[in-house]
Amino acid sequence: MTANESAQGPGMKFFVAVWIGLMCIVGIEVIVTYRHLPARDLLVWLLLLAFLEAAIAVWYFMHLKYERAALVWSLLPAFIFVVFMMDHVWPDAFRVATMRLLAQ
Amino acid sequence: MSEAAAHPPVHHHTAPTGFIRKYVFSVDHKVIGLQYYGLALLAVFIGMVLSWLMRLHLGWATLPIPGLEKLSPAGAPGNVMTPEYYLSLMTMHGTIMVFFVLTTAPFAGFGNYFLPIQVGAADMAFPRMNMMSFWVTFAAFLVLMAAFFVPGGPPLSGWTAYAPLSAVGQEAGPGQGMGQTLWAVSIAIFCVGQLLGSLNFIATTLDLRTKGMSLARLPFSTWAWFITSVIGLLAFAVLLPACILLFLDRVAGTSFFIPSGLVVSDRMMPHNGGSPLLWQHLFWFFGHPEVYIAILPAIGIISHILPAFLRKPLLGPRVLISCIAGIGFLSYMVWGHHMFVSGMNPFSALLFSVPTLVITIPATIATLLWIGSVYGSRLRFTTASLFCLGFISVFITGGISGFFLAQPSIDTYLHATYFVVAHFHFVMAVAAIFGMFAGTYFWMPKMIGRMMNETLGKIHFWLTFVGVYCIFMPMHYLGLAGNIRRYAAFTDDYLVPLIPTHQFITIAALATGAAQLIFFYNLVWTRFRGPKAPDNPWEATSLEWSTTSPPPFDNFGGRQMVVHHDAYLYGVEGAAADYVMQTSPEAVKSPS
Amino acid sequence: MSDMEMSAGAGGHAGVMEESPFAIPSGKLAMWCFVLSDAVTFSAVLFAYGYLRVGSADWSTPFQFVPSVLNGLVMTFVLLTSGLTMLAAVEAAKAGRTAAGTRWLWATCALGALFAGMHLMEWRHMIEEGWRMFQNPLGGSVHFGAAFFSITGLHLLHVLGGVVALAVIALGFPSGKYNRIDVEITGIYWHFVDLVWMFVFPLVYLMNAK
Amino acid sequence: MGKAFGAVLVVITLISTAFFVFHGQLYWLPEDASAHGHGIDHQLMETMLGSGFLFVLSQIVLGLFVWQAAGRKEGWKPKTFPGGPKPMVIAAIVLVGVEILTLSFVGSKVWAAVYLAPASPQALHIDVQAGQFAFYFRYAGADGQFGGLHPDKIDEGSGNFFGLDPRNDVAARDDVVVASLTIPVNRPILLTLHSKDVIHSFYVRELRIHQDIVPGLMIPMHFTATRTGKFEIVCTQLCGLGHYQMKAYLEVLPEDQFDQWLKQQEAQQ
Repeated sequence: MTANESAQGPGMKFFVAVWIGLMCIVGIEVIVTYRHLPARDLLVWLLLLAFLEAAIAVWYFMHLKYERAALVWSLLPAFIFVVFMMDHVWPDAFRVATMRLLAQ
Repeated sequence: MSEAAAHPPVHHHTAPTGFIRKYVFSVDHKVIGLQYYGLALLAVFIGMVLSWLMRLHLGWATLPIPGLEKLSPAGAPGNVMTPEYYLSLMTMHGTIMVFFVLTTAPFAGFGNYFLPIQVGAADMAFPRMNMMSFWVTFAAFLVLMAAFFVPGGPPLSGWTAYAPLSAVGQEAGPGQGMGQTLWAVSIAIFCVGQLLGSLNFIATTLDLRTKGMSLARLPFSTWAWFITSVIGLLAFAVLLPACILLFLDRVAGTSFFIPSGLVVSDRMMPHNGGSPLLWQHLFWFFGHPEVYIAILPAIGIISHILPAFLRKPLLGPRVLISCIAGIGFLSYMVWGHHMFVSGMNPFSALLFSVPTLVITIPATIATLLWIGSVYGSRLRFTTASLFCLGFISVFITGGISGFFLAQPSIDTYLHATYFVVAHFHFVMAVAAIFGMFAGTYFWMPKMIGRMMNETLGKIHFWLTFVGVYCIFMPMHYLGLAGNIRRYAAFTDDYLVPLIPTHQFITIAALATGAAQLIFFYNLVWTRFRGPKAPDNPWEATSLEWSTTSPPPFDNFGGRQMVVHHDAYLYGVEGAAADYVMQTSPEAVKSPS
Repeated sequence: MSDMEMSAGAGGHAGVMEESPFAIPSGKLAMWCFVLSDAVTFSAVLFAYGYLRVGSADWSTPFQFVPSVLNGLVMTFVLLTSGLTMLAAVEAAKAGRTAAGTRWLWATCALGALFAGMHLMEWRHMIEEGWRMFQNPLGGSVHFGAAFFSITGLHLLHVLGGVVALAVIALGFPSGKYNRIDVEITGIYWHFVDLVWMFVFPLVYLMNAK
Repeated sequence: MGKAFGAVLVVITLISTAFFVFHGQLYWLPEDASAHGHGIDHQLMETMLGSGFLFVLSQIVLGLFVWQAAGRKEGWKPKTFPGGPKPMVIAAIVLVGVEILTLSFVGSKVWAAVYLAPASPQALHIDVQAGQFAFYFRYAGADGQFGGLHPDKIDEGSGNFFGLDPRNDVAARDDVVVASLTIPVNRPILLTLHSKDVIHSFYVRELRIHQDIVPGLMIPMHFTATRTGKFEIVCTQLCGLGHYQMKAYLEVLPEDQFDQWLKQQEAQQ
């Protein structure tokens, strides 16, 4: 795939539609926030929406959709892997809460 | 119009003439490579001198070291080193060696010089960015050196700068004031430099390969540098914010790494609710990949050099490359093994120990491939090949002790003892340095156009090889005896009997260090007196040997190289010589 | 290291050079790599924020809908819109409509500056309320200020950098000093800044809404 | 040159190994004094044998091949290793794979026994505070209650190392604070470790216990001493200029002598 193909994107109309979609997701995020869910549920919701939003942005706004699959398969797994590994800090984060030295 | 046409990848800038543009702010990757190499030489010399001072102090704690008072009146009153100054020197030794030697020489130095040549490019993808990456790194070095001369002296919290010792400021001791701040700044700057470098390496490897240089035909060294840059891209990206947060804790009064209610030297700290373990996680998330950033280029370099002297290809080149990549991949899953007894959740310890042990598999495969390649060869014994063999030996020795430290249960006893010091010096420091030496003796003819003195080289090798075993092997025994590292002196009842061993190590260290002076002399002698080097002194096959020594400004004198073969066609049947250059059109069936 | 395995085997024999496995200009590849690395940087900071929040019993959630969340909402709107104008610039540049492309670049630049301005206003407002990196006027965990100012500050730096970059490109684009690929590359960066905000807004603003 | 390398390598290997085999008292772990220690020692021994074998084997084979490679005449036709890379890969995966599997299975058990098993309810609870550059130990006293900690009240001068508040805090009044740890033999001990300033570490070679003391955390650590004696507690986590001097003694006494000792201490408070 070369520039010629990636040059003929879907055109602005489509991007405007995507943009509206993104704004809607942000709207949903705010609505969810004021449902006053417990923090954990809220976090889950917001993260899901944020990742959806980010995915759309990467896919269309950053034109990843119009690049070679090789690029997608190089960047995304690397990032997902790193974030997955970073999650190994949580057990200690909770330790801070449960084993806190009772000092004032 | 195609993208390639829109952005011609080969940079047709003409050779600069002025001294500044030619040798100082040069965009030529070869000059930058030499600059990195020079920086590493300077750094390694400083780091080595520091280790001499440390070893002297460990052997004879009250021994006056002439002139030390000049360097630091407070740190060495009457030329006798104070414990805190010992820690400062140790911290600087670690930081300088890990960042400015082990990362700079095998990766940035040789990588900058040879990666573009080995892929057949005229220069890096982004020459200006390349220049920037060096000067940023150099700035980082200057900032770190400045720590020697600020009040309080250099930081004393080790190269890992564990918070809160590194975060609470000078209450925690001299050097924890200005010195530690400079440390954080220096490392943050260093990260930026390495990120720029990594971007350049990746783009160059993927985009600037000359015709016929498919990824499968890249030399091992190029593969290693490429994989290392990918690791660096993700690892330094974590250290950078970590250093920024540490900096904020120190100057902006935040408490990222500082918990509530600390009383340091009878003063209540204003900080609140931070977590020291958070620093350790951020640091080691970078820190473990960093170990591989140091060692993988060395692995690539010796894998590149060995065939030229074995006169036959290595066993299973694809397997070897997969091993390098596999090690790089695993390096992100194991950082917790530095934190087994750190107060980390004990479940995580089990989780981290398994991939740590698994790393030994690709490492073992690589080692066996090297050993198996030596079998049935008629080895040409040059200094370069000797250092390659030495590398294999120390890599095995250092790797083996990994078996112990990878297990939380055994680490319970061995953690923070000299066993650990022995382990990482063998597998990371000495191995990477051997790779650097091998590269130097192998490539210096190409880099400065003169042959190095083989006799001096061989003397250097023997003294170094035996020397490092005399220094680091006994540290295993000390570790088993429970000898704690990072002690300025040994006053505990059970440590006192071990002091003679430390004195032996000190003597070995001084001798081995002295042997390095032969190397420095050899370099200088070669630069000015060495005999002119032919274009291909080792009868090697890869692209750097298809050009003049040293290569012209655009590497191949305006020629666009075309590659026809794999990188290591040695001992080829029915070929004109016993080897076939990558660029030779001669049609041969590659030996399996 | 999935990247290498993917790209291995790629590369035909056309032209004087091997084709890049991704078939994109080096500049674009480098920007993608930078985006990857910068994404990791932001993740690290956000993880630190989460880590400290999990470990703090007395976390304070001070943001009222008016002004803070609403303000954040408007800022989000501005930034997303700037993303749209950036796309317009890229499209125009690709189609060779230089003048239009330049206009859109300036529009993006302006929106970016507006975002930064609003952000600084908000900072001022919070600082007046007594928020500091080391101080919490509500008496809760001090990490709120630290997390808020460092995360949004890091993002703000990226925005300002982007605004400058956009201005430079917009100045050089008509004269042909920069071509459409440079515009695209700037676009990738700008959208990334946008994308980071898509996490900062929910995690830093909404998660701390009263 | 090559023969020399082969020879030197073998010599180095043999000498290095000799020190591991004939280590004597100096270069080896002290005799284990804890209930869980034998597991660790056993694990260490297993690893020592397995990896020692690999070490000697690989070094000597390398030396041998290099030695052979040196003796060959001009025009020698290189031979490839029989079977090429496959045997290498298989050998590595099988040999090392088996070793690490067994090691991690057995090792995990040992680790779990020390760090994941809960302390026995009868365990004698001792509170430990580390600071630059000393350890202090606290026994609950007659009421079996520890007084609360008040960092702001910490005052080395008046000997209030823990920051106790006996005036307002009844539980704190009979707390026994000492500078060296004394414990009864064969009785489970539960330590709660905390630090007043930076990270320290609690390491007793004979007891095979090692735990960093992280400021802000209260980290439990339990063990049972199986023989009487006087051991050294040392700090293994770089904690500042006095790091190398930071130590305390641990004395393991017979039950009766311990009770006696504790009574004396309580009387002195």
